[in-house]
Amino acid sequence: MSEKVYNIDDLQNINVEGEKYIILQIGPSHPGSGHMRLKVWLDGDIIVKVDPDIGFVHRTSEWLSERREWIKAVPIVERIMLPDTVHANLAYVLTVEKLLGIEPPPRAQYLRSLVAEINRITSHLYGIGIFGIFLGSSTVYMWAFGDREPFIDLMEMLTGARITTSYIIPGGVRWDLPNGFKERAETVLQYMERRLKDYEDIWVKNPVVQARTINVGTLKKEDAIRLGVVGPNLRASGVYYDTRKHHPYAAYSNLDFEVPTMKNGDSYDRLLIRVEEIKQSIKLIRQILKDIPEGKIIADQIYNQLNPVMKKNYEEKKRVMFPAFMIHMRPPAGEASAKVEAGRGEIFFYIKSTGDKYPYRFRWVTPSFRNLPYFTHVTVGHRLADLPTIYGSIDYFPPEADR
Amino acid sequence: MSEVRKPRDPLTGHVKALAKGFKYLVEPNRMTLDYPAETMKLPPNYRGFFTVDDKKCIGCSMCEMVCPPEAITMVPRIIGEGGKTIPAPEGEKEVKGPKRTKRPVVNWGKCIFCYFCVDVCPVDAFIPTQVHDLAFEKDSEYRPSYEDYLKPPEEPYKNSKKVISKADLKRGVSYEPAP
Amino acid sequence: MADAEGLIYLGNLDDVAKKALEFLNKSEFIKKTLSWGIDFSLWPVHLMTSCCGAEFAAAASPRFDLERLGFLPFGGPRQTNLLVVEGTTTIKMARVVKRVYEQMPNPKWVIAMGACAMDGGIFFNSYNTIVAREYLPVDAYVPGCPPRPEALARAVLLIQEKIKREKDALLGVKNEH
Amino acid sequence: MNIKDELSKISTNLVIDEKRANYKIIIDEPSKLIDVANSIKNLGFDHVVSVTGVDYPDKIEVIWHVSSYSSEELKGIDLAISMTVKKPEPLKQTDAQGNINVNRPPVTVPSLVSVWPSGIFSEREAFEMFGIIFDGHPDLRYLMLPEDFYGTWPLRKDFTYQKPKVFIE
Repeated sequence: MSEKVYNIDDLQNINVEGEKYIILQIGPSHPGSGHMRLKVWLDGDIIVKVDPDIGFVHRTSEWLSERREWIKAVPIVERIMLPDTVHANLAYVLTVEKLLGIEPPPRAQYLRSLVAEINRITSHLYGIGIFGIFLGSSTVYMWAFGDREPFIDLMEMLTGARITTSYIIPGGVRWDLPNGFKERAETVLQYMERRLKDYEDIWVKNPVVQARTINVGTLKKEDAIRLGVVGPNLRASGVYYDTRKHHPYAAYSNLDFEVPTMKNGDSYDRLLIRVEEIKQSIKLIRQILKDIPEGKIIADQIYNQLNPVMKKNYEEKKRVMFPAFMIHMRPPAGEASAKVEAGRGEIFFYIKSTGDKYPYRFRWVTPSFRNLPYFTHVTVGHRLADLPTIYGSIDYFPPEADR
Repeated sequence: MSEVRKPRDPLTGHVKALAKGFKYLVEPNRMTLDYPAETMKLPPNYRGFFTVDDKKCIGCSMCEMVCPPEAITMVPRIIGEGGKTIPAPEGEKEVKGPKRTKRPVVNWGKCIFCYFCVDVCPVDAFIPTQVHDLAFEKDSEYRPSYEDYLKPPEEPYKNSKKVISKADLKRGVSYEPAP
Repeated sequence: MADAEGLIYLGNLDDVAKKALEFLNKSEFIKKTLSWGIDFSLWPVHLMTSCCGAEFAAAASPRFDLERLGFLPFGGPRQTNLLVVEGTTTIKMARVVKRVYEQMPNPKWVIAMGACAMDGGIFFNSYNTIVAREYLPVDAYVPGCPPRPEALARAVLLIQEKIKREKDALLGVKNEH
Repeated sequence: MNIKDELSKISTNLVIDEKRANYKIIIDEPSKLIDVANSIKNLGFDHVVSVTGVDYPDKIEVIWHVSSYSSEELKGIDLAISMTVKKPEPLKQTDAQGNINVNRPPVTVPSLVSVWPSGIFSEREAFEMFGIIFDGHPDLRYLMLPEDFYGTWPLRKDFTYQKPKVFIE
């Protein structure tokens, strides 16, 4: 920690003009920085100020979605949040369903939760693997990315794509559970539970990791609330808030799960909370596969519009095809907002419709964007060598923040 | 939950980590797919390259309308006198005079494999395949003409061993020969 | 003495080097060895331009393990010879990509990975994106959004074939015939 | 605590959409904004989720979505604070080549960063996308777009774009 005390609270007012600080530009071509640039002011090797320069992956998703038919925004929001595709898809569809006034049937709700939880595990493993790279441990990267594959295989079996699933549509989902899914999922879950014990020895409780992460990048509870950070990072700071509990969507109101919280809010806690959430997701997947009700996977309003060829396909292959309604969807005028807990935190959608074939205003906020204060506030006072630790521990995904 | 956070003392911590590493050195869980020598046969609903059934298609343009990246363009297809764009398929020989209709062509340089077009087709005319590993050397190659598009996509490594992936309790993913 | 002065090009080392290079370049053995060496050491620069980087990472992970093909992501552009444009490049990013490409030593290759890098994909009409072909000479295109890691492996194999095919051009001096 | 009563005490312009669980406070006078925001904060809404604008032909609506982490009762509620400002007339200029350049002036609203520091990046984004100048924002700069986009305000409805001709020097 630095000898000089820097006032974290009004960081933006720090005058760096006249002082003799080293200015270091990290990124965007840098193995650690991903697709963003960090402008760091250094006093010796103590970080005085960090100015994140984002926007290298700003792909104008809001602008594009306001100029396309409603259904075409589903792939767009997925591509923005690549490790959390299902959640982005779900959040958008929930908002559109609120505008349309459609309620999906219970089986579809459970399927949505199922895919979301599988996706959450892959997302956390992705985060843990990248954190490993940041700390210089390629073993963990190899482990986490390898263990992501059985779950991606499950997603592929159910939805037909590795990552960009486009699985959830207004009114329901596109495919039903295939044969043999439950047995395969059980095998994968048992495998993951066994591996999590190995992770503990080689990574989570490794003294090197503990030495590099404990008391690094601490964000206290009141600061976390004030800065409005989201997701596992918020819960690592001790705030009990999870959108699945407080804004229940899909099947989460019928499911029994815990929301793990930590106390200290440092990098080590942010690592632990991801491991704990993987355990909770494993529990949830078991529960969903046990409780999943029989029935339709698409709302009646959509089902009735299918033509005979599509209905035959639905009965034989359990595959929902799109009626012409999907292209010409015009939700009634009004505004709606929805929140979904993705792997990295809370997605917020606000959509305004004027009853036209395009959304009038399409606004969404992604978790990584709301975690930006970590760079400006938490890094201050640490040594430069701690910056990768903090960056890796908040699981920041730049394309998601830039939208 | 805070009982998880108990710093381990360095000696046992290092020993345990090294022991675990040694365990995986002796008994590795290998999940590598030896790619060009063995290729994966993907599940039947996998969204790979696709082609269209010329006889089933009615030229309604629904796929063009739903395509999010606007990768599908409808090209004219003329049968009969004058038009030579497409040779008339069998069973349509009795057509007199030019018969104009439209057919979809996909630009692989824009396609995102969401299969909205396949699902919106009212006559289910698209033929999905599980071909997933194509790459092109020139930018003209991935914009096929309608005649080229009608041919089903060719797998690059036809003679390789076909495997399917399987969940494995010990290794996570294992492979077995495709049926 | 006078004869010797005629034989040795004193003070004209550039000429000697050029002649030696031309001699080496004509030798079939050298060319084969060189292309064989390069095609199994295609090191991509560790530059993520967009979300296809997630599948790029999966391609380097144990399941697909492109290190088998000599594909090892590396940090500094000076040590690499392959640039993978992973998905969309925004205008802000393209300037960086171009600079990184210029820093890489010759010979170098470019893979345009994903629909966005090929013809724009789903972001084709955005005001802030640009396709790879407009600012870089692309050697292989990989369709998909994102492409499967196998498809990236296929592109690497394509580039290996290309290196073997165009082994004459590897030393930077073209052969006359 | 009855949230509806508490909110209607703060402002009379409270719109509630029961079906979609939307709460929206409409502010008619810019001078009241900070006072209302402070009383909302004292109620327990402690962070900003999103700051954005909605562009209409003659006006811009600025919306702050706020929510709560600390109060157990308010965790499930999203509150929108909306303020509408009139857009100034766009200035048309004809340059030497005869091209008509439309200069679209920005609008000004008070900033709420002093109340909710969590809105600092969102307000910068709203500034570059809509041309909303947040009066009192400590660091109002471009966030995502390159500086040469200045003055175009991409998310306004009259934004037209041309692919840049000269791209890399």
